[in-house]
This record gives sequence, structure tokens and C-alpha cells, in this order.
Amino acid sequence: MSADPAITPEAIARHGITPGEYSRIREILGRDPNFTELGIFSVMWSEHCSYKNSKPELRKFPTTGPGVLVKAGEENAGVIDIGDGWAVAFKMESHNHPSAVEPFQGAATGVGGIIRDIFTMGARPVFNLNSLRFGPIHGDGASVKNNRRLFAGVVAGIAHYGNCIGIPTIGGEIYFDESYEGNPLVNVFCLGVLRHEQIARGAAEGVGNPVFYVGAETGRDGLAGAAFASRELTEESKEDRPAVQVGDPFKEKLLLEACLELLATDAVAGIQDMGAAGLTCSTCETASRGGTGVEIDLALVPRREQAMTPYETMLSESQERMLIIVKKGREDVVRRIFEKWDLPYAEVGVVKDDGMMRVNDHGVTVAEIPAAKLADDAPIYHREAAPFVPPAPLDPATVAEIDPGVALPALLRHPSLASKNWVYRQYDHMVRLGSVVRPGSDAAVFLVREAGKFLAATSDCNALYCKLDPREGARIAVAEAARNLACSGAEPIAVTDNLNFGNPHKPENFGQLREAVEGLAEACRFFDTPVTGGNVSLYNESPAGAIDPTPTVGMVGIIREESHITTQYFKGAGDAVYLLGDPGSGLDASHYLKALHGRKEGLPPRLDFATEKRLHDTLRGLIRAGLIRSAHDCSEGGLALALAECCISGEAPWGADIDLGNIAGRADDILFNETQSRAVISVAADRAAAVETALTSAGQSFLRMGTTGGSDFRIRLAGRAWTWPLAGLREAWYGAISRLMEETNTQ
Amino acid sequence: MRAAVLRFPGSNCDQDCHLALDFLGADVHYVWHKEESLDGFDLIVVPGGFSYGDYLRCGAIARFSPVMRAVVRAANEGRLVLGICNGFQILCEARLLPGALVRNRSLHFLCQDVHLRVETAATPFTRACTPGQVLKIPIAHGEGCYFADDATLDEIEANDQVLVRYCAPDGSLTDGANPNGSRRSIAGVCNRERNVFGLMPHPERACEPVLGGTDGRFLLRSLLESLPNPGIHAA
Amino acid sequence: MRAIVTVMPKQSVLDPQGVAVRDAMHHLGLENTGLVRVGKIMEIDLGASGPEIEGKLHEACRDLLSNPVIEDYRLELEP
Amino acid sequence: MRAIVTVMPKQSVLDPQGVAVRDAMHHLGLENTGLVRVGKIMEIDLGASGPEIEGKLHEACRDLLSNPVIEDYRLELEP
Ligand SMILES: Nc1ncnc2c1ncn2[C@@H]1O[C@H](COP(=O)(O)OP(=O)(O)O)[C@@H](O)[C@H]1O
Ligand SMILES: [Mg+2]
Repeated sequence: MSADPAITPEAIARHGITPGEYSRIREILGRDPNFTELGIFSVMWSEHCSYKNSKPELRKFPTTGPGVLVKAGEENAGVIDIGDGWAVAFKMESHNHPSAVEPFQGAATGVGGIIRDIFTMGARPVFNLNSLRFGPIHGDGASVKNNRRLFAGVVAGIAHYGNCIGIPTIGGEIYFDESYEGNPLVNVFCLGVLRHEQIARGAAEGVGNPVFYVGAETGRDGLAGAAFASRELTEESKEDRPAVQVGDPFKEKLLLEACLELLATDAVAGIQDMGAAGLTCSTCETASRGGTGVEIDLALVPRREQAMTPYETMLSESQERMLIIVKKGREDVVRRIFEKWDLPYAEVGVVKDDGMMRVNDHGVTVAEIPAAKLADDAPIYHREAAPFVPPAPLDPATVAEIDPGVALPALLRHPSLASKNWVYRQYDHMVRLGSVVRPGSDAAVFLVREAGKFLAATSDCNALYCKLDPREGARIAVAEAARNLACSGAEPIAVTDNLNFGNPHKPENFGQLREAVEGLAEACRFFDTPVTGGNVSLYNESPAGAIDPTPTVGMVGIIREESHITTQYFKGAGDAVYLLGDPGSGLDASHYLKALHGRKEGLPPRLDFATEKRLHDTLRGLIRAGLIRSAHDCSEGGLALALAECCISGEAPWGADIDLGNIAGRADDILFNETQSRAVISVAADRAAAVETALTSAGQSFLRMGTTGGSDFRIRLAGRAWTWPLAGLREAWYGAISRLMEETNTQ
Repeated sequence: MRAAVLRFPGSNCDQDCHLALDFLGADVHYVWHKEESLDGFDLIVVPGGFSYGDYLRCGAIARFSPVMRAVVRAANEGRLVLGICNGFQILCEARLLPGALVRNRSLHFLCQDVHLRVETAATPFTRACTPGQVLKIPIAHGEGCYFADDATLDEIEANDQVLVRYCAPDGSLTDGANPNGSRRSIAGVCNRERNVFGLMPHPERACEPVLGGTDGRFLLRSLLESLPNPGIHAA
Repeated sequence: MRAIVTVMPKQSVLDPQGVAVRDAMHHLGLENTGLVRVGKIMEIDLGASGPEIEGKLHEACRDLLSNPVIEDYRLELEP
Repeated sequence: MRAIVTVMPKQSVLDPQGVAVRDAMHHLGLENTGLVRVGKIMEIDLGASGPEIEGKLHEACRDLLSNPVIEDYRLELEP
């Protein structure tokens, strides 16, 4: 072996390994590690791979249920039954730090990674979602320009990868807030479909079975990216640039097709993608899951670059690669399929019975580690959590009323609330002929033809609520996702989540994480939606501090019949418009307060599970009875924003004449408060009586607010009235992001 | 009547085309890019996607696949060839169609519905349409801006080779209705012999009510009606 | 032998990328920037040499590496 | 003054485009083709000259015309 650097205390520290962890490594090995082994431990025991700071919290999630076929954590992604022998595998993954350093490639390789996680399960990926957070993009100045550059780059990167590979990106969410400046969040979601009997396992089964490496050649790109994701971003992060990987969606498309073709042959004993920590992670995890050992020879690994050391080869995060354990005697099947697809492949090793991960280089052993200990025995830390301190409620007297006539268009123009068409029109959201409800309604609806099922999917998280009250914010994130599904006519089945937080060594950050996890867990239990898996991204900080805690929720539901598919926009003139739920009050933590008054304050709205559930059941009941024409939940921006979106978000805008009567209170409070458990529905005039009867018998509070029609959106309230011509409102909302991005210099 | 849907490495609308043609009653088969023969097929569809990753130029590398020699032969024999999106790019690169497709003027990939005005019904690809008819069909491309020099444009217009143009919902040709900056709003052209047609929009994405529109059927039905033993569903 | 192939959009072809670069240069204080054209450059290690290779290379430039409808190419050879 | 800016992917960075071109060259009978790297070339009419412009130009190369994370640039000036 060539001269490896010495194992000095500095080298150990540089690998992010604490003295305590180092002695544990010595205990496991019964000796000092060599340099390659040190590198291997450092990536496997990074937060990204080992969840050493979050595991005790993650155990709080409900992960079981009658429909759960593969549990979270067992494999790359959980698998949920959707009936008739069909199942879905879905998961969310973050690529925050790579995207901060190189937005286009960072986001692109994030998409590539999550897609591999899904087809590794034997599922054909059918659609993607994405959940994004950036610093503010309106205004001038260097940081705003940089935010725009990051935003444009991330969107282009997601588009590049998803469009090329031919998986539609059908939904997502985007918010802009100071706390993400310098540390954007890029969370990507992929869902795949499979038959129950097609579930593939990531275990190295069968001693003597050959181990194949397939896919792209290994290069020096992305060395130790997992460790990179497990650190705070600093000015020096630019020095981490070799950590940037370049994605090749074309390769991945071939890899996807070849792997699915191979998995259909019964020649595969186990399969595992090479994501974070590449060869290292895939070899030790498959061995650990199989209760076996794996021995590979690096000299056999297809390589793109000359003279790579074992250390570099083991830690490389080159994209578009997989490890496949093949049943002995079936090697020809692999050869035939990978040659057909013109993909590199090589037999690089064999499954052993000794529980060791043994890495050779031209026959000389360069690393030898007990696989299960490496994969599963990372230290677990119980971090200190600062107790939650409830924020002071907002004193409304300190909030000057902005005339709603002005406030509504201003909110619609705010990039967090404006139409996201500038983003999703860059995504191919129609390929695969399943996009029944395209982006732009509460949830996307996708027809999975092979299974004959309509799936609905959404991603949600109000991080402002989570900042002010992480537990309540997390509960609301789940409730809002379920509400979006209910409005679309769907019954939720399961959840994936992405926990984006700051450095867990700081007690206030860890306190937020704990509160949020408990809130998510409680809500997932209540809605009967097990967590199928997800991702933890800690150390999301910039020099200015931690991000607002952002536990993103991705939720999937099923719609029983095509006729139940419901969208948020008004469908014609003369329909009755109802509010389900209460007008409510309180501008605490509202987007009105944040966007127009610049204040992130107050006690977020409270969520009452029973009230929320009644709303969902009522909505689904009305939809299944064929009684309503549109349904839209009230979220950021409150009732006025929801109503405006009902008017302007469809292909053909429809006006509305709304009379809220004599509700007492300030107009801005009534129109923009974000009281939970509410939705706006529209009903054909001849169904109004039936709807009111149904609502009354369900015990659902409601308010008949007015009628659709005309070319204006009008609200009357306690003797005041505001009229907004639709064309102006629509233009404010529809073109807002495009104006910011196209008419200002984005570079 | 037999239709072939070609599959290149990186094709991703192959299944969609198969599905739409099958739905309309065609006998559809996939043909792998390494095949050298297309004997027995009356219609050859070159589907959308990112053949060879669209590296270098869209369609530039696919054009050299073995199956493309068979496509050229089929075209010369007068059989029907339809290129959609990336397929259109490939047919232009293979010189089966005039012109080329370059970056959208916005520099962004665009996925959205557009309106198309049918310029002529005198082709096997548009015979189920009426001239001037407006169709709503989605696009999804980053490099769909049609370019040809003035002389070529004049010539293809004189020969009635422009089959569809981007237009406003009322059929008027406006700059705002041109999504990508295509010269003279051209969305699709055929060859001089009128048996090879390429267009950027995706008719296969607009063949079912559940997907929000059925105008794509006008084009695909035209095709099937032009073939021997169409056997079309009364769709 | 090594080949350097430069491919530029023809004058008559709209080059939105060139326009975008020019506008951005203006914002960076290079207000006088005029025409900008963005092309491709390919460095190719040919692994062999000879007149036969050169002939094939010109073919490749014309048929594969550039599209004469929209682009011009320039080929330089280095030993 | 005119600037010619050449931007190439860094050595260690994957260049899928170059790989695709190499494979296609093999099919065109140039079987010995080795490494191919594909970059961008920009011809910029600066409309002015002077050392100040040159400084700004280097800035533009670094911040706008290339992506230093994955690319290197080369700047040539012509009078
Ligand atoms: N990043 C994105 N990618 C694709 N679609 C998006 C993205 N962000 C938002 N959308 C779509 O825009 C619509 C509005 O989003 P949002 O305001 O977050 O909805 P809601 O408040 O109902 O959850 C939804 O259909 C959503 O899927
Ligand atoms: Mg909603």
C-alpha cells in the first residue's frame, strides 16, 4: 500500500471523529484503524448515515399499520399496500448543503439519489415532489441576488434531472425567509409502484453469491459528502468544493431500466444503491442486513480516474451506481441485461460467512471491519434539549391595520404565496400520462395505470409556526397535508418526512427537534398515517444562525373513484360558496403579519384534532356524494387568500360575491387570520340545500358566504366592501415570481 | 396495420406513445434502437425524451443509431414517420425534415398547454382536422425553438409543409402565443413528400378526458385513418 | 493526435444565451459589452493520427459535432 | 477589444457530455478516440478596453461566465 497519512489526533479530528468514538473504533477492531478504515468509520458514523443524534427521537414515530409491508428503517424506503396486490414505496431526502455550494448539481443529484432509493426497492418510480426554502428573492443587494441565483439553480437542477429521466414532478412547496439565507433547503420526494411480490431487499444473502458493481464508473467526485452534510456551512465550505458531484440523469435512466429488468428475472439476491458513502455504505449495510460478510476487491471496480487510492475509492460518492448480490450461477443474466443497456458492470466480490466487510486491493487487504458493528453500532447521543418556552401572544393593538384592498394583492404578490408556475412549468409534470390534477391545486393527483389507482400527494410545512411552537407547528404540518388530501377527495395512507434543523449540539435546536418529532408522531398516530421513512438534515446553519425548524411532511393518499377527484378552483358562475369551519380570529404567526408587517411573532393557531378530522370526513363525504364542485383549504393568508385562489387559480378565472355579514372585529383579522380546520367549497345552486343538511347532520360548523360569477372578486363585511377586478389579482399572483426572476439580474 | 414505437437509450415518452396508439386501436410494437429493420411496419413513431441524454445537441447522437438507417429507408419508401418532441429533433438531425430546433428563447424548459392552429388537412397526419382548427395540446421541451433560414422557410410554406403553428386560443398568431420563439410560429413541419412529420407538442398527452383534453386524438386518428386496415375504436 | 473543435451558432440564428450573457455583463459594470456569442468547444484525444483519421474527423465535425443548419465549426489539430 | 472566454469542466469533474461524444465517435469509425471534454466558448465584443475592463472581465469570468466549483476558465484578449 502506498504511504497513507499517519493516524494523528489531527487526522482523527479532521474526520469528525471524537476521542470517545475513536476508542470505540479501537475496541471494535482490537487495534488502531488504518487510514482507509478511519475514512470508512467517519462516513458511516456521520449524522447523515448513522442518525447518531436523532435516532432516539425517530423511534417515536408510528411505523406500523395494517398496510405497512416494509417498515421505515428496514430498507431504503418503506412500502405501503394500496390494494389489489399493488404497493407504493416513497420517501423524501434532503440535499441542502450540496445545493448551497452548487445549486444546480446539488439539487440534480438530490433527485437522482431519491430515485435510486425507490427503484432499489423494486418499484418503478412514477412521480416526484419537491419542497424548497430560500432566503428572500425580492429587493436588491448581494444576498438577495445570491438567493435568486440559488433558487434559479436549484429549480433548473431538479428540472434537468427529473425531466431527462422522465419522471414527472407534480407538486411541492416553496417558501422564502431570511433564516434560509446561505442555507437553502432542498427536499426531494419520489414515489414508486410495485407488486407485493416484487419487493427487493438490500441484504447480502447467500454465502458464496457474487457481488456485482453496476452503473457509472467511480471517480473522485463527492469525496466524503456524507460527512460534509453533517457539518455547519461556513465561509470555508467553499473549500469543500471537491464534495460536489455531477449528476448524469441519462445514466440513471439506463440504470433504472436495467435494474428493473434484472429484478424481474429472479436472479437477484439483494440490491442496494450507492448513495451517501458510496461503496462503503452499500457493502457494510448489505452485509449487516444479511447477517453475512462481504469481500470486495477494489482493483475490479470500474474507475473513471487513474491512481485512485483505496481511501478515495471507498469514500467516493460518484452518482448512478448500484451494488447487486446475484444468485450464484445467474451471472449471465446480469451480463446480458447490462450489455443491452450499454452500462458498465463488474463482479467485484463475494458474500462471506464471517460477518466482515473486507476490502482488498489487488488481493491485498486494505480494510477489514465487522460489518454489523460498522453499520449499526454507531454511538448514539442523547443531546441536551432546551425546554420549550411559549412565545408571547401577539398584542393586536401593536399591529396597524392595512386596508384589505391593498393587503390582499400584496399578499398574492409575495413570492411565498404567489403562484409557483414559474417553477413547475420548468418541470415536465405530464410525462407518463398520469397527471390528472397538475401542480396548482391543493394536492396533485396521479393515475397509476398499472394498478388502476388514483393517488394524491402533497408536501407541507409552515416553518414559521414551527419556529414559534415546534410541536404545534409539526402537528399542523401533518394536519394540513391531510387536509389538502381531503380537499382533493383522497384518504391519506402514509407519511414521509424530512427533519431540517440546526446544529443539534445547541440545546435550543435539539429542543426544537424533539418537540417537532413528538408533534409529528402524535399527529401521524391520530390520522393513522404511519411514517414510511424520511431523512434527517441537521447542521442547517449559516453564520447568521440556525434555520427556522422545518419538519417537512410528504403525504400520500388514495382516491377511490375518478369522480371523486376534486380541485380547488371555482368551476362556473352561480355556485354557492361556503366556509367550512369558523371565521376565527388572531393574527399571531400569520403570513399577513410576517409578509406585510415584517414580524414573525405570536402564538401559532391551535389545532384541535377532532375538529380537523370532522372537517376531513365531511369533505370526503360531500365529495363522494357528488355534492360539491371545488374544495380548497385555508392556510397561509387565511380566508381571503383562499377565496382569491379559488377565483384565480383555475384555467378560467371565476369571480365571486362574498358577504361575510356582520362579524365583529377588525377586517384584517377576520380576513387574514390562519385559524385551522377550515376549507372553502363551492356548490351548484341546486345542491345547496342537500349540502347544508349534510353539514348540519355532521355537526360541521359552516357559513354560507356568497355566490360565484362576474369578473370581480368582492367581499362585503360589516358595512365595508372591497372589489378587486380578477384580471389584476390574477396578474399580481400569477406573474409575481417570474417578474422577480426575469426582470432582475439573477446572476 | 402495424405501428412501431422506437426506443433509444433515454427515450421516455415511448410508453406514452404506445399507450395512446394502442388506445386508438393500433397494433403497436416497441423497436429497440439497435434493430436494423422496420419491415412490416406501416407507421414509425419516434417518441420524445432525452435520447442519449440530449448531450451535444438534442437528437444528434440518436441519429446515428442502427434503427435510423431503417427509418430513412422506410421514409424513402413512403411509409409514415412521426416524430414527437425529441423525435422531431432526431428527424431534423437526420435531415428527414428541414430546419433545426434550438434553445427556447426564455432559456427555460417549458411544460404547459399551448394552442396550435392546423394549417392544412392535406396530409395523412392532419386529415381528421379542418384547416384553421385550433387544438389544445401540451408541450414539454427546453429546445423547441424552430429555426430554418428564410429561403427554407419560404420554400416549406410554399409547399404547404407547415402543418401546425403556435397560436392564441382564437387562432391568431401572436408573439405572446409563441412559447419558445420558433420562427414564423412553426410547431410542426412535414417533408416535401408529406409522409414524414415532426412536431414539438405532445399529442399523446392529450388523448383522454381524464388528462384534461382529447385534441391530440385529431392528429393520431388522422394517422391511423391514413393506414391500411385502421381498425379504429369509435373514440 | 488531439483535435480542438469549436462550434459557433451561425450569425442568423438567434442566440438567447449570448443575449443573456450580454445583459448580465452590463449589470456587472461592463456597460459597453456588445455582441456576445456562445458556442461549444470540444477537446478530443484521437489516440491515433494520419490523413484517414483527418478525413473521418471532418465528417464527424459536419455530421455529429455540429449541425450545419444552425452552426459553423472550426477544426484545429495538435500533434 | 474582444475577449474569448473558454470554460472547461475541471479534470476531476464528471463530464457526461464528453463521454457521450466519445462513444458516438467510436461508432463513426474513430475507434481510438480517448478522452473528450466538452466546454463552452464565448466571443465577447467588449466595446471598450483598458486595464479596468480587464479586471472586471476576470471577475465576470469567475462569477458569471464560469462556475468555479466545477469549471476552469481561460481568458484571451484580442485588440
Ligand atoms: N416546488 C414546487 N414544485 C412543483 N409544484 C409546486 C412547487 N411549489 C408549489 N407547487 C404547487 O403549487 C401549488 C400551491 O402550493 P402551496 O401554496 O404550497 O399549496 P398548499 O398551501 O395548498 O399546500 C400546489 O399545487 C403545489 O404542488
Ligand atoms: Mg392547500
